Amino acid sequence: GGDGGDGGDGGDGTAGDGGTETTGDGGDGGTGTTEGTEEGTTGGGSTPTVALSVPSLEFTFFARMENAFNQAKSDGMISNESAFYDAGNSQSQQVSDVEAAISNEVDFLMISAITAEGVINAIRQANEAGIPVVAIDRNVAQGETVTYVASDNVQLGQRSTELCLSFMQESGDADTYNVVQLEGTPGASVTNERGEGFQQAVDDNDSLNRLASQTGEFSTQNALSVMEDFITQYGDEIDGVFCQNDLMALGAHQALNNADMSVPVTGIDGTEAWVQLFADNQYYGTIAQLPEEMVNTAIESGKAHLAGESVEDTIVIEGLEVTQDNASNYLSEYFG
Amino acid sequence: MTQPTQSDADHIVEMEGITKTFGEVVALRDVTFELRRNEVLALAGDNGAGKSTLIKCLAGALRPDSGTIRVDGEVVEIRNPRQAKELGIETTFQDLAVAGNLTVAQNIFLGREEVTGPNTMLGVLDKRAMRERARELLEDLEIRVDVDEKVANLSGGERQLVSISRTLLSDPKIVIMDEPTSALSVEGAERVLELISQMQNQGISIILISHNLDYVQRAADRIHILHQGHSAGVIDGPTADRDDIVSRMVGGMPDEERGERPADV
Amino acid sequence: MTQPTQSDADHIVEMEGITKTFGEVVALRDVTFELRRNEVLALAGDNGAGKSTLIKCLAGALRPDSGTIRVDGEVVEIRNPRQAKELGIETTFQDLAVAGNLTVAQNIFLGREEVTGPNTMLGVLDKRAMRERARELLEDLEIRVDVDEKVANLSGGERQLVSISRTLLSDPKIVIMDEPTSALSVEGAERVLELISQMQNQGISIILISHNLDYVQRAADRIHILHQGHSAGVIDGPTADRDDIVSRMVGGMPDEERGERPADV
Amino acid sequence: MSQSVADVSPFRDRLTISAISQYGPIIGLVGLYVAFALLNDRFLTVGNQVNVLQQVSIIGIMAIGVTFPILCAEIDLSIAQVMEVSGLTIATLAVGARLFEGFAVPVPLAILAGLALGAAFGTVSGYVTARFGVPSFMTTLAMLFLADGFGLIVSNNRPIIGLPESITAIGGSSVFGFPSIVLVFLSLLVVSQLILSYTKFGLYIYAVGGDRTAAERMGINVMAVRMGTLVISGIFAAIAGLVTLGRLGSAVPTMGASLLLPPIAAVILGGANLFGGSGNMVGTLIGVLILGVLGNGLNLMGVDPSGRLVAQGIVLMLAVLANVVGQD
Amino acid sequence: MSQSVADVSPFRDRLTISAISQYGPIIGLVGLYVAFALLNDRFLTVGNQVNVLQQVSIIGIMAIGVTFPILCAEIDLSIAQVMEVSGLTIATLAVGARLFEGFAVPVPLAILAGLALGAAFGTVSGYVTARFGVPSFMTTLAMLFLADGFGLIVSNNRPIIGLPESITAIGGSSVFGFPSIVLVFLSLLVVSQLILSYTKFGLYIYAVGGDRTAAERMGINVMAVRMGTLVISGIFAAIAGLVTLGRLGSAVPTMGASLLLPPIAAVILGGANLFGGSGNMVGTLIGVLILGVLGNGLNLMGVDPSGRLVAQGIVLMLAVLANVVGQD
Ligand SMILES: Nc1ncnc2c1ncn2[C@@H]1O[C@H](COP(=O)(O)OP(=O)(O)OP(=O)(O)O)[C@@H](O)[C@H]1O
Ligand SMILES: Nc1ncnc2c1ncn2[C@@H]1O[C@H](COP(=O)(O)OP(=O)(O)OP(=O)(O)O)[C@@H](O)[C@H]1O
Ligand SMILES: [Mg+2]
Ligand SMILES: [Mg+2]
Repeated sequence: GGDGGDGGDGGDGTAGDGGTETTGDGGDGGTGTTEGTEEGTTGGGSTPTVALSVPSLEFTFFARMENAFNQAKSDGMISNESAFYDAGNSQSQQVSDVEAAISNEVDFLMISAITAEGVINAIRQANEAGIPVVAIDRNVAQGETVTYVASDNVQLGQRSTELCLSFMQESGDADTYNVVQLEGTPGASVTNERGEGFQQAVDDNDSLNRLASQTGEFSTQNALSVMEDFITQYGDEIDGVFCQNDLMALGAHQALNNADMSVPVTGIDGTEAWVQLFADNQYYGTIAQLPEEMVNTAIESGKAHLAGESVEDTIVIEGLEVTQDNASNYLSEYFG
Repeated sequence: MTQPTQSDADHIVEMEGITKTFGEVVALRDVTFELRRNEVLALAGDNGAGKSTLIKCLAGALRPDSGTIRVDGEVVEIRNPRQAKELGIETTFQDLAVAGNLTVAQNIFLGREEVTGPNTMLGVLDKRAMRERARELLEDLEIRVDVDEKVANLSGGERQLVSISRTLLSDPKIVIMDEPTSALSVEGAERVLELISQMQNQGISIILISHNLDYVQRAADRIHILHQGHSAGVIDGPTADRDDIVSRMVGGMPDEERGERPADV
Repeated sequence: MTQPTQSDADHIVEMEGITKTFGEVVALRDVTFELRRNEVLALAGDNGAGKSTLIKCLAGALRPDSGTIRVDGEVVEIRNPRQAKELGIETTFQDLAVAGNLTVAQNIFLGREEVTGPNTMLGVLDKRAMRERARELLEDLEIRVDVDEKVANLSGGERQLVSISRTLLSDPKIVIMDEPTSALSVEGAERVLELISQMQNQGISIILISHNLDYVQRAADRIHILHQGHSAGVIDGPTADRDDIVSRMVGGMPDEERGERPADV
Repeated sequence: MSQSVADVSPFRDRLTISAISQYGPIIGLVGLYVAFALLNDRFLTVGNQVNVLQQVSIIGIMAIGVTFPILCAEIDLSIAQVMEVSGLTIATLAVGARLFEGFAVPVPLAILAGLALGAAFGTVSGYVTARFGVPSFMTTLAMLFLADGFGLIVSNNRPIIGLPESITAIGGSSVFGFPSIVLVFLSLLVVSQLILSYTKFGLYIYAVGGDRTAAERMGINVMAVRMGTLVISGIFAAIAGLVTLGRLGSAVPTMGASLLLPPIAAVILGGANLFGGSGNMVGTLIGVLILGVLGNGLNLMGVDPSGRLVAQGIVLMLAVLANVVGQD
Repeated sequence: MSQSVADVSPFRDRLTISAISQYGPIIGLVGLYVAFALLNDRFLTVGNQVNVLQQVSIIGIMAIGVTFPILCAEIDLSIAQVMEVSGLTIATLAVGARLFEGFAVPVPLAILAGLALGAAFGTVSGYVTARFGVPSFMTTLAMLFLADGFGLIVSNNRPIIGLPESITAIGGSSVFGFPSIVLVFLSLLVVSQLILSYTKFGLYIYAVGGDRTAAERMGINVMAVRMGTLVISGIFAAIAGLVTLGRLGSAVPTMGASLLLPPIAAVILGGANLFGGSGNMVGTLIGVLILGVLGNGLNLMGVDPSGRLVAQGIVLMLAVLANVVGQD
């Protein structure tokens, strides 16, 4: 049973727990921040031309990557010809995007794959063309990469679930806490990994009981409807809600609100709108991903590689736990 | 019903007790209709009398609510036009069944294409041969249309001629023509009447529906008249009195005949 | 062309030098056609002669490649059937323009519904009134169909009658009828001929296309004959020699008339 | 089609048009109700039924809108993105955020702008379709891309929260304990059915949808009708965007995701002909409910995602079969 | 429709059918080529053109498949999910993983099973449609759900890697330096066009699509034709799934995502009538290329996502307009 795919790659890193505030850039990663100049990269000049391919800008996460990418461009970290690609959630579009980058002869390619396996051939092509590849956020299953810069989705799922558990414990004493899960798009690797993290948390904590789990397809609206149905079916049995992303947490919140229920809800990603909601709810939280740092770290790793330095195989960007306490800090830090 | 089956030999088609309703509209009520072997039988009647409905039941385009159909003495169920064709029944429908998006040649051969190789759904069409034959056929009939023209682009009469020419290609036992001359010029209609008598000479039995009583009287051996979904009797063609036809069309079966089976069946 | 404009008063419609081609098919070549005020003008010709194409140009369903159209002496461009209607031209098309998915009453009133309140697109239909009037109208014409029946469910003749009855509701100056009797029974056709003469009495000018020369001769004041897209002359209706009509339909303009304008224009 | 019903006056022909489709689809719906009522005790509770209505309202409003073009033998593929961009525009304008940073306008104006935007998309695709004969499939596909792009630009691709109460109340409040979004949905449904049944425009939609050439020849302004239906569906999509703001309590740039197929499916499920000329709003309501009840029931039963998909496939097939058999 | 062309024999009527659509759509494509060639120097390179072909191949194969039902006035909404489930089935069977843990079968058998599965979905929707008159929109929508669910079950929601070379070679190798996937696409295109142009079945598709009742009355087995087109589109979707394995180098449970609209759009863009009866494979090829070139060109130019969407909308609108104007 070759369950080769699902994110096992990133699972190891798991350095210190992320309750800290992680100001500044790229603090936690493995490699040092080689800020200095790069000697003679290809393409003429110290600023390489790079490409960043992401699955879909429909997710704010990747939009933030785009912003960081553009910021890097205007900061002169990468050349102005550097290109950003949005695959619009289409597997084959992403392969096409990579091919476009290859024909543009970029100095290195950063890619956040829709699925680790979907880009195997594209990566192989890049390898054949001698273009280094840095995987961001989602790894690739096969092919040469310089490094893999990412949060660990299994860990994010587990931490968010456990954050939810701690909220539940704070809000009331009980032997067991019933949690419902809103899953992402079926079959997507993030869904699998975060779900795995959720399951680990349930397995690790005897007091945690999985009441129900249904797909909300990462969409606020579907999450809202599913949550309404959970409320109809389980009502007060629900002690907490774990959402595989924050957009679904928005929907879950809305459903609970409409039903005049107040239970802990946690998400993943650190979406601005969700964090803004924390202001008046101490039992809401999220594990924020830090795409800006991923992009910056990835660029640095790529440049380091071009400069002939060795780069670690995996760089885990720790997720940042955001709750009511640090919400406003977080917002001003990343959404200014 | 008292009639023994001995008459079968004379009748190539016998439809008995045909009733067909659409919702609450009764289009046909207990109609009995018989077509003799090798005759031209005209079916006449006012608009909405049920003529087209009756022949559609025989052509497989409609299924009667009740009644039996015998072809060549055997009871048959005609579920669709393909089955009718298998029984040797070829029909020209009033609302012409032609495929407007196909060419004249394609329409003429549709459903019985000439193929090279095995005649399956994936048989390879012998287009050249079909075009040739279609062209000859149209020339024979003095129909001046391009075989490669799309039928949707033809004039009303031309379309009707194409539809009629379809009947010539198969080798039918029974031909039904529902208003074949309605859109034709005088010459066009003449040619169709000739065609009908040619077909009769070849041994084909023919049902002709027409509102043109001149044509009906010229072509038909007998005339079956429908009135508001009921049979209004069968009379001899050439010798028929025109007033008799019209009065049956307008008023139905004359009282004296009512209740008895038409004498000449 | 040498004719001065004084004749305008007599002609409600003048079409001059009308040419219409479809790809390489020339349907009309330089046809000149004149309709006198309050006359019934028949348009005759073999199948595919161009009759329908010609009247479609006048009815706004087709636009000629070249030529001018004058209505009431004024040059007009008729871009679509709505403009024709605004000019007072009401048409019954050969391939009946009826909406099969609507009811008889809806079809009769389509495009000129009775509304309560302001007559805009969002005007509220006065369905009861329309149904009533439709029912009366059909009774007047002795058309036995249910006003609430969908037109797709009617028999061929019934559908044609519905289409014809549409002309009665508007208040047209010019009525064009393309084969209005083709699917009608003898009685149905009689009623339509009566209708035509009634309309003439009301001062309407009428163009009638028909393949039935009896009807044409009975109804028409003059007969304009087309032959393969060319004009084959205009002759008087009632007094016309039937052989003359047919020979023009088959052979075109007699040689002696060629080159000159028909004498009686 | 009975002669005897012919005199039952005003309501009569709504019944005629419906007769074909309406009493069919309802069999599938009733079957679903019976099945879920037997399988789950909470399904038939008032609360859950109100929930279902609430859950289908957005799709429902879009389905009503797209019923117009479908009846007219057109299609509108842009509804999901137009819904999104209109909602985002209303939100950003009202809050004065993102593209309109610092340009907050009064709520009514923001709403008007959003609806006008929806209408504008419909106008463009409608005009190109009606005037140049480009299939609406293509013109509205182009609008899909355009609206999607504008949505990204307007929202800067981030959710907008903190919407004024006066906006969220439209789709997110209760009126006598009944969700306002459902009231909006049902009122639009009634108004639309009235338009179809009782106005010239409604009649013309059927005429054009049934046979465009015949309608043209009978003197109907076919261009106006075709364009009109696409404008209406644009406006309804915008309204759906507006009420979504209330339902979600925020404006999310992905709120239109996967909202194209369900509304159109609801219309067809409701017995409308994809090729135009027949169908009505009552059918659309039934179609919307079938989809909604199916999803809700399976959620309540806690079927896992793959089982849920399989069940949806099978039940949908049975429901449409029941509908067709029911019509015979 | 000229009389003079009438004698040019065998190829003649392919030209007739095409004439309407083919020379139209090509204007939009040529326009795109000219524009991108002027805007970007890498666009017209051989490498990039091969890339474009490679990029459109999967959508292209699905588009060819769905052209059959569309010509026949049917639609197939299940192609993306059928593509997915077939690909996943082939992969899991060949590797012997997930649902088929320990039941690895030889590659040819796995492929056969995948294609048979695609055909089976088409057969079910086709049968229900042709036999009971349920619109194919609904039956294939049901198949969409079913196939999606089966895909999750077969793959256990997880990607499958380590596919045997003999499978990935079909869509992922080079033949004389030319990508095999493109060869598969073009061969299928040619075969399909030949079927349409030269077989009875092809002719019957047009006849049924143009006027189903007339075709029935002329004695065509309408049921078989309608069903046949849906079976074909199922098989083509399965083939697309097969070559996707080679293109991606793995089988991914979400590989069909957002692959429904593009193939259908390509068919319509290629001049086929959504309502049946006209269109052809050459048109579909042009439609596929328009979509592919548009995406590729904008990618090369590095337009940002919102600008890209807006550009796609505008260019698409211009392309379809050009096509229609070109036809006049
Ligand atoms: N599908 C249908 N639904 C409802 N009524 C129908 C349908 N088909 C036919 N009818 C009705 O049945 C009656 C008989 O119709 P039919 O077409 O057989 O008449 P017909 O004798 O052929 O008339 P015509 O000479 O006008 O062609 C008509 O009153 C017609 O309205
Ligand atoms: N849209 C079209 N495309 C190509 N050819 C056409 C088109 N419409 C008409 N034609 C051709 O133009 C010629 C004249 O057609 P038209 O319909 O005017 O004939 P008609 O005199 O009305 O004949 P009929 O008595 O049969 O109705 C015919 O040869 C016809 O094939
Ligand atoms: Mg009839
Ligand atoms: Mg004509």
